[in-house]
Amino acid sequence: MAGDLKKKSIFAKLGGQKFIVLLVVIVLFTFFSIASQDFRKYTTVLNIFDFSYYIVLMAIGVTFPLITGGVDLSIGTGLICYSLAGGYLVVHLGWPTGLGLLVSVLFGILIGFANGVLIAVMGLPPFLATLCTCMITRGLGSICSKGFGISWPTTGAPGSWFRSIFKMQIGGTKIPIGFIWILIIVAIMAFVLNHTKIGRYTIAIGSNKEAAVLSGINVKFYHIMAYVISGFFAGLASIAYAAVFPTVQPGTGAGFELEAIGGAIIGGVSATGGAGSIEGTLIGVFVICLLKTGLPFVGLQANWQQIITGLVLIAAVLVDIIKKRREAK
Amino acid sequence: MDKIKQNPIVKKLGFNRIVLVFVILLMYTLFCVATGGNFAGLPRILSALNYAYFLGFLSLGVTFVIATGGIDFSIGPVMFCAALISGYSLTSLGVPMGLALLISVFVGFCFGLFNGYLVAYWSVPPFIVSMASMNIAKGVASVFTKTQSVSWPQLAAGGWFRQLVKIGNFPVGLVIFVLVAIVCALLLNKTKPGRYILCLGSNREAVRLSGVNTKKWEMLAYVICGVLVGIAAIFFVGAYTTVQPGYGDQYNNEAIAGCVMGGTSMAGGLASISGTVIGVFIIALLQEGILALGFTKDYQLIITGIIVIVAVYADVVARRRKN
Amino acid sequence: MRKKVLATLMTAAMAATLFAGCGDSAGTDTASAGGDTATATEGGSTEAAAGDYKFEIIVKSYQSSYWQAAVKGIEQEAEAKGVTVNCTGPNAESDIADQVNMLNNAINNAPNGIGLAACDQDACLDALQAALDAGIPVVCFDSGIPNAPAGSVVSTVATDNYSAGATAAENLYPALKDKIGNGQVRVGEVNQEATSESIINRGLGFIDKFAELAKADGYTVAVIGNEKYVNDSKAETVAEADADIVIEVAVPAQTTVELCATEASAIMNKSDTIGMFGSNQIAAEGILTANENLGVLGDKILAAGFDAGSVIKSAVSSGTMYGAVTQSPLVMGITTVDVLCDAASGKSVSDVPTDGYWYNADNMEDPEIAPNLYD
Amino acid sequence: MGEVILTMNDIDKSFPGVHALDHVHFDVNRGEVHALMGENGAGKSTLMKVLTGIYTKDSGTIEFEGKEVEFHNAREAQDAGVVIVHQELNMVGHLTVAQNIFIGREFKKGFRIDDKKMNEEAAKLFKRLNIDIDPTATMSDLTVGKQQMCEIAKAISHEAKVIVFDEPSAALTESEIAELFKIIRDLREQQLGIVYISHRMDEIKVITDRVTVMRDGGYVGTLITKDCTKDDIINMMVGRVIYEEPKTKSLVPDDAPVVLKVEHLNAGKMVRDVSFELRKGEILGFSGLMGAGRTETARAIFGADPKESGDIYINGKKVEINSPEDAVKNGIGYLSEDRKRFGIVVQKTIAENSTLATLEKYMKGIFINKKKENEVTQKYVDSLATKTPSIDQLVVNLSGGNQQKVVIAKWLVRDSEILIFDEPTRGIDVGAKNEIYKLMNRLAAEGKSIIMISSEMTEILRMSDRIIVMCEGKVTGEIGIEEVSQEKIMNMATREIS
Repeated sequence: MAGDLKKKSIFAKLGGQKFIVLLVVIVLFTFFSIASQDFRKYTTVLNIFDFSYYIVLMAIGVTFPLITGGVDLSIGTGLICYSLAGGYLVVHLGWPTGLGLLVSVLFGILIGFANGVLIAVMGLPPFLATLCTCMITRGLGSICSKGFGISWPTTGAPGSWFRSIFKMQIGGTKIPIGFIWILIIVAIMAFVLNHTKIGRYTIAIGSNKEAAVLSGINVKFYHIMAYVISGFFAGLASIAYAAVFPTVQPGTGAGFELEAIGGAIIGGVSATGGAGSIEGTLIGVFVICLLKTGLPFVGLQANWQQIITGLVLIAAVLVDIIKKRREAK
Repeated sequence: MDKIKQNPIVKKLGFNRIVLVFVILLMYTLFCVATGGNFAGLPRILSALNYAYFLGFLSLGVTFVIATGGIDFSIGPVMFCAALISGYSLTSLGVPMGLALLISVFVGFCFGLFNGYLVAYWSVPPFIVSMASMNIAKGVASVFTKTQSVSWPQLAAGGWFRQLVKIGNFPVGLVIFVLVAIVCALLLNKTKPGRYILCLGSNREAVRLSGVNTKKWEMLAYVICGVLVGIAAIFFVGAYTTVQPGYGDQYNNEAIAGCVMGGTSMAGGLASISGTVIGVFIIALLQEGILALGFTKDYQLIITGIIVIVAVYADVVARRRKN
Repeated sequence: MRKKVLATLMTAAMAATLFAGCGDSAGTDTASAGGDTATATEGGSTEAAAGDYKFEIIVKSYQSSYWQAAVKGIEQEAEAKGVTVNCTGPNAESDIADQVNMLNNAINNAPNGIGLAACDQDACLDALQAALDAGIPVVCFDSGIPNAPAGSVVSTVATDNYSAGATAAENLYPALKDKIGNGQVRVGEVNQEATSESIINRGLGFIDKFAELAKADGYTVAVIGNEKYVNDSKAETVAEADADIVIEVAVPAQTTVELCATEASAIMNKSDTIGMFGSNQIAAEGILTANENLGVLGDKILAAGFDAGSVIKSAVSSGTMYGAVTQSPLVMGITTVDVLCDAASGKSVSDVPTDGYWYNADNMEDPEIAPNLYD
Repeated sequence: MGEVILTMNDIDKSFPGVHALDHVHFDVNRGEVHALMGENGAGKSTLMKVLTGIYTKDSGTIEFEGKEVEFHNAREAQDAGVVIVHQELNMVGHLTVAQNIFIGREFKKGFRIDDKKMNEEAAKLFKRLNIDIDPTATMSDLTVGKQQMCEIAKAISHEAKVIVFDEPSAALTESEIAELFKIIRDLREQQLGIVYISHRMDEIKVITDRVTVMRDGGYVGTLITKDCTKDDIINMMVGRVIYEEPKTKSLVPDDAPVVLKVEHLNAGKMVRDVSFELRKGEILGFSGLMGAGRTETARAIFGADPKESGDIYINGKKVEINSPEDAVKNGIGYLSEDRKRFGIVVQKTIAENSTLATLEKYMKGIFINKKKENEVTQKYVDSLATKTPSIDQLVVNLSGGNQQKVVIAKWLVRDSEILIFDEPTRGIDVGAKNEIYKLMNRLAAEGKSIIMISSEMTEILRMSDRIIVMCEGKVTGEIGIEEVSQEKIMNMATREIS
């Protein structure tokens, strides 16, 4: 009996949905490379990486609330809000860059904590609570910067060292070291998810909250932690955003969270909670980023990208649902 | 307090709704005092109503969806999509006005059908369907209009549909809105679809095991929502003329807020159309008042967010006490 | 049940205290404390001395530093003239409905005049009629409203965007001339949207002028990409395959810098691209963002921008960006207030065109240019 | 038998509308297995939940190892050494067996959870308990019985001084029960205090030292097991309640036609080749262990879950049932085991619930005919003697028995000929139980045909005309009421299927 259970299909061994999605990424990349000669360039890869950092970071963070069976919709407008707040201090009040970045991250953690309290302690439905903080951060961002767009110090200007966190120029070539950081962060967070209490209890809450309570786990604390992680990563993402783009505009950011959540779900995070992986999320986000960067190369206007992203998301969830229905039989 | 609540008249009208109406009056008085009397007067009210119409139809629509225990935050973008496709047909493809209005409702209907089908027949979680159809609505609208904004014609230039909003200073829109709200209330409380929608929101499995085709009725809730969103689009352009592709999400939150504030439970099963109507008026008044006090929209977003949190928390606490 | 009611009451009380609190503190965007409410109830009282004037100014948004400079000009001049101005604006240039509400609100505040930079030229028409009925003069700045009810807009203070766009083409074309003629070349244009009059005109001005100059040299031109621009362009075009020069117009799905950057990089990655034009601050910054990785600007591709701001300025001075057109938002702001004062005191006013200046690394320090290069 | 380790004195607990525990006394000694018995709803589980801090008591004291204690949550109780094996499985399906066993007290190496050590420890634990389960298997892949064994292993792995088993055997096969008893005896040797909650009289006699009986939330008395007979215990449990006379023979006429015939029904793992017949006016009992596939069979017949193959005949005519809608059209009604989840719409009124399956009959044009709806609701409230102040009462405010009557009314309004009662008296107080029994007999006498799924042996033995026993998704036996005995049923229910 015990022996039977060890027999997993080759498919499952390779990582299940993650594996398919990885194939999708490869297929997409190959397709774009064949379809457009301009796509096959080192600079394109650089671009894909550059534009993916903030989404990947948000997605890694939001994976935790998603696994608890919740969601965090406040990360998109939150990212802009944190970046505006930190940037305002640096640009207009002359704070050192490092301190500004720290404020961005702390702001993220604070909002994440607020989300956690609203959901875990006060019992609000996650998407509604975070919808409210989404509105609130959108307003706060504009107020922080007095409504003005903020240009963090540009490359070369004093205090612009943070821009080279994600991209270093060695000789004439630019090295996307940000991707190395991302890989390290993915490794760390995968470890956190699979081998630490925080991760273990995040899964337990999403899979069977009642059982977690009865096992004597401080469910409220770990539930809050899931949102704090999400907020923390939104804070990190705000740094990545500021480092890649010249200007942060208030009133934007709505929609970023959808790319992050979409990426996580495409990467195999169960839409109903309990299951998911950080590696999967990373791969899932790359599906979205590839589409976003690649479609203009094959002559499709930007608007098609939105339609295709929407359809891909539905397809990913349907595959999951159909698979589950088959298994149930 | 309990005594007041037991009063038959109060019971009939609903205690919460009475409180909410008082909140509106209180807010109005506060705004009038804070702006030195500047707030009183017809123009402000008309301006607030402009905002209340389209938001109201969105809220009415999403009330049906929330009653099933679901959620739809594609309503804003879908409203824009409906206004863009119909508006583009009108201004660039030469479709007559009447047909354009129908197209708007039809676009809403299609998205409702799409959302409802995926939620009801494929059990795709509503928030994912919302996310997807939000993207699709934005994309379809910009593909259709070639990424241009669309301005609907003025009254003088053949835009007779504007008379649906107001004739002179008479708020026709208010009459239509109230009539539609009454139809919605009857639909929700007095007919079979409404009964099933409310019951399945409360306990889907129990209703299904009573031999009711829950999928059909759940989908219907999304379709009703879609149609109302299509109508909302007409009132949006009636008041604000121009829509731009790629946007609309900012109205989701306010529409859902209006609905929740009015006492519709996010857990499903409990919904109040009159509550939604009052909730919408509170939001419209709030946005007008914040402007009149010289503040930016940002403060309105924050206050609305906080109010929704408080309203939902009150609902959560009330339910906890019941169980 | 009682708790629910209590919570509802709390909500009301909380909202009330918030307003009360707000009442004390000056609004973030109010230039001078708006303590004294205008006494005029119907229209602007023409007898009032300049010091008593109260104007409502509505900008498109605060997102780019262009508007920051304009607001600075307005506030400076208001202080100098001793008038009260109240500046507001929606969160983003796309929040058309919010701006209409703000305009209605401004009319209801019965100021002596309204300064308006309209996000959309059609959406404000009703409100302008209301302003006319209330006898409040409206001065449009930055963007005009061509179909405004007669008499409502007393003056338009704006750059001729079409010719400003053309200016960019006039300066960019000669620099690219050497590269044209040896097979097909591509010139990209990034417009943040296809909605507002000013952006559309800039884009079209550039396309038309560029095509005109090319034609004068005997080259054929094709315009591809966003259909709005392709269809509205007056340039004589040929099929894409036959053209010497392809002008490709890209419009992102939303007016955000990262989407502008994605669009820009797709064009700049093409091997035959020789020139780029970004028709406002966000689009120009998008081009610069894309170049962070591509590193093609200044050498393989020459780019022209629009507006200033620290990012574009440093790119122009370093030669990364070939040059840019700046308007003079500061002057525009000052002029707007002047015109408003004149209009409020009953003087007759007319349209005031403001200038667009071409600037590059060489002339940035010129006394004529430097004041218009805001951060 | 050692000294007293745990005493619960004068425990009182009320829920809205229910006096769940009425000044109950209970104690356990070291090295003792103490049975806690009572009918469903007698308050056994509630008492244990009060003990482990899941519920807060209204009054009374708990003394543990000579000191007064009050646990605020399961963790505190665990840490003190009081552990409960819950009746409902409380497993995190997405985690592995070992991860589940050590959840909340993982072995750690720095920040890292030491899964390797947890697997080893779990393997050791299983070896000691002589259970064959792979610690690295994912929990949701195991059978219900195996999951139950994990739950037990988890409880034992705590440094427990008192272990509460809440109906541990409900899902276990005979050999698993034997293993369980061995484990329990071991624990008793180690001087632990053990509380054993069960329905099965035989088990009580075999494994326990003392028996405490509860009834209607009150304490009835405590007996020494070896000094008392089964009947003593039953009398204490049943008390004042006079049940319907147990059936001694089938009341179905010999010529009664077959109304429902199921042939070779297959649906998932839990329904394998099920065939049976139901005759007019018959009460057909379905017996078996927890997880034997009875509910699944009922749901498959009713169209609530998809079925793979099999034919259903109603009154001799083959019917297609693919959804509850089809089933209801064919005159089948289903009363679920989980009333709150599947039976009633709690936040709605009695009237709204009563007409849920028949709304189209109560329409006037497009509007619901409220008057007609109220009339029919009132009719069934009267005839079923549902206790309620008015028919506009929300169902959530009714007691369990009256809620059940509302569900029955729903099907009677529909005029269903075939009724499936799945655990009809679960969570219903003893008095109301008898009313439900009476009602079922009345319905059968009126010619309705009833399938009754029940885990309560007494219920099966008293009510059925004929009994079908299931095990692991298969029908393993069919007995008439005349020749039935508890042993026979248990034999069939625990038959190992190879």
